Amino acid sequence: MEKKVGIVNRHLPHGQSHAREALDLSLALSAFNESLSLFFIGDGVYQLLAKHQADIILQKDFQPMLQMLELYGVEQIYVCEESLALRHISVDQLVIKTTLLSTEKINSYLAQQDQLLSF
Amino acid sequence: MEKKVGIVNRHLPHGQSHAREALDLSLALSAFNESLSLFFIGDGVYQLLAKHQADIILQKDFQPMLQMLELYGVEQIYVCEESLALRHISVDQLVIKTTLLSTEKINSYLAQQDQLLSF
Amino acid sequence: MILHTIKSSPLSTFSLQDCLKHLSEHDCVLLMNDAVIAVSASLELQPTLLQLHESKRLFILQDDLQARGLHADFGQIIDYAGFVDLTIKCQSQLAW
Amino acid sequence: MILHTIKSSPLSTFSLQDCLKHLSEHDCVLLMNDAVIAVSASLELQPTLLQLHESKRLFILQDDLQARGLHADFGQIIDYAGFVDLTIKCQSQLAW
Amino acid sequence: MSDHQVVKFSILVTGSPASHQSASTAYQFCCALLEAGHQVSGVFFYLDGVLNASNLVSPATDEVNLPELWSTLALQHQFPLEVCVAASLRRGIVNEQEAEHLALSSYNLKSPFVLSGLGQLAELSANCDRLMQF
Amino acid sequence: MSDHQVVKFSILVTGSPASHQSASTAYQFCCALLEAGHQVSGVFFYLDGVLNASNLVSPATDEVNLPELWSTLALQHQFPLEVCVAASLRRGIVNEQEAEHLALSSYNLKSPFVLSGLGQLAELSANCDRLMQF
Repeated sequence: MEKKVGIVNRHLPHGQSHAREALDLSLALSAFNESLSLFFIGDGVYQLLAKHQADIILQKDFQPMLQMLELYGVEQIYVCEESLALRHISVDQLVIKTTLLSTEKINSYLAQQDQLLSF
Repeated sequence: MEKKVGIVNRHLPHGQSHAREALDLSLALSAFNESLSLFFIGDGVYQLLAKHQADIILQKDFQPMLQMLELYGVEQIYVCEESLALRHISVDQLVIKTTLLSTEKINSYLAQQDQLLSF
Repeated sequence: MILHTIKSSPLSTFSLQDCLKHLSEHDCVLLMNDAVIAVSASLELQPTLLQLHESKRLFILQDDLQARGLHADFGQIIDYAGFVDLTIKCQSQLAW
Repeated sequence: MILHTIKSSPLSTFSLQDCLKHLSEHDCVLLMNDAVIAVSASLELQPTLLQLHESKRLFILQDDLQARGLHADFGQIIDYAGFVDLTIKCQSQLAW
Repeated sequence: MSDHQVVKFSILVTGSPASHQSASTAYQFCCALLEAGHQVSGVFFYLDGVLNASNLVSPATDEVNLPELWSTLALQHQFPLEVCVAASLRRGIVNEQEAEHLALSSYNLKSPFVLSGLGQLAELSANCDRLMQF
Repeated sequence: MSDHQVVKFSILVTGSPASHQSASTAYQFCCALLEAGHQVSGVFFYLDGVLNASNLVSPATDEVNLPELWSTLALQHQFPLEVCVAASLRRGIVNEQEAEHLALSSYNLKSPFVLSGLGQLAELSANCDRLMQF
């Protein structure tokens, strides 16, 4: 049976390369694994906030690539509600369709994964 | 007139290379600048705690090099008292002779520097 | 007068908090890179930041805000030209 | 049952704090690299860590303690062989 | 899973050998698991971890050469050292083929490290009992 | 110091171009100060900053090549790009001379970056009005 793999995104975009390289990895893995889940927690929720303009700080504008997750069949995209609230971000400011979950619920989904990768 | 240069050490040793490379830099600068001050604040105070054994984790054991600061004439070595206390480290556990200062005093010394480097 | 520059998120590292401990009376603070979120998220440090803002000593690098799709709730927004001027106005810089 | 591994200082980053938010009932925590100071310094998180210790779910990598000249006030000290066993005992790992 | 069973590990390394301890920790973990009779399916290098694969890393004589240690361990225990090609190109790690393709003056990928796509990580993830990230 | 006076800046870069924004920020800061009529005495690369000096860094076509940008700016405005030799050797950045000396198969230091000792940083610190660290 295919392993359930969870990718945990917890860094702000652009200051470090984690966000961008985790997305590359998620898109690549989705071609080999249909049980992929993405988690956005802590500062990772900023990756989904609309209207990035990374080019002005000489960084790769990877936000359009987020749209490809749906195209690649990645549907289990979970965002931590508390993390959004603390950062004054509302769900309609996010660039892709996600499932909002409480920290507790996030934890129970994390526990269901066979493997976790964290960026 | 020679510039007063302060080097601020605020990282734990071994987990990252900051501590070790800041010491290399301090020793090198001391040959060119006699107005060098070293500050150990926050987690940086762990750099001075005796009995490191960095070789067992495959890291460079740079602690003996701290002794060279005195040899090189670096005498202004300031350690933050509050940082030590929070970490349950007493001054007799430190490997070199330092001057203990309150945060406030550290700040007034920082303000006197013409240039600051931080690692 | 020191210009303290912060580059990492105050919700991921203690850089901003440690910086504020080591701030002298006339020192300035510049939030850049990931640290710009300090003026849009809920922080325990907010009262201190607001005080800094009121004494005109809190600056935010515009490019970094804009790159992340963020708006500042307070603080003085400057571009790179303003950043250069600020470093000249201050005597030294401390990078956190 | 997840093995949460922490590698950075709880006095410099929020890794440990964030990890503890995402701990499920039977999960284990391993402190390694710079994170080992969590069991020797004064932390606000200490009560939570002590609880973890009491339920035998807090581990500290011996080599990293020793390399930094530190002693643990609590927690179960393990070597690399114990680390390997722990990863086998747990179902998955989450690196913070 | 019993402690006496042979367990297959895949390892993900994301830290630079010169700047973060995590790469050394990954190496020491591999040594320990092999010593305990378990297996390494393979090691995948991503983010700054790709810097472990440089044949130009030249530490002082009293310092550890981690690329060298990885090479020796992998040859001895016959497991692959896979390096993400995209992460590598961004960080200046190239093999002979890429150097030729990109018209670069030289290459620096150490043997037996190989440049791979992220698909290889998917394979390592599928073919192991435990995936560990450092 | 008046805003209209020409100010000499020395810059210390400690971040990798592919993994941290700080190297880009340093570059953008240099561009801005030059545009304002000020001067760069020199840029010194230390810690992971030495990775800015690799001639093998090959980002995708829609990405910025920071080593290339540094080279162009330095040549245009005639300031030195000094790279700490000790930090470089540990991270696999070598010039032709070091490669020969260490019997390495190739070298990868980009022109006009030069390998220097930390004494050069002392000199840049002495010969500037403002030292900035990124």
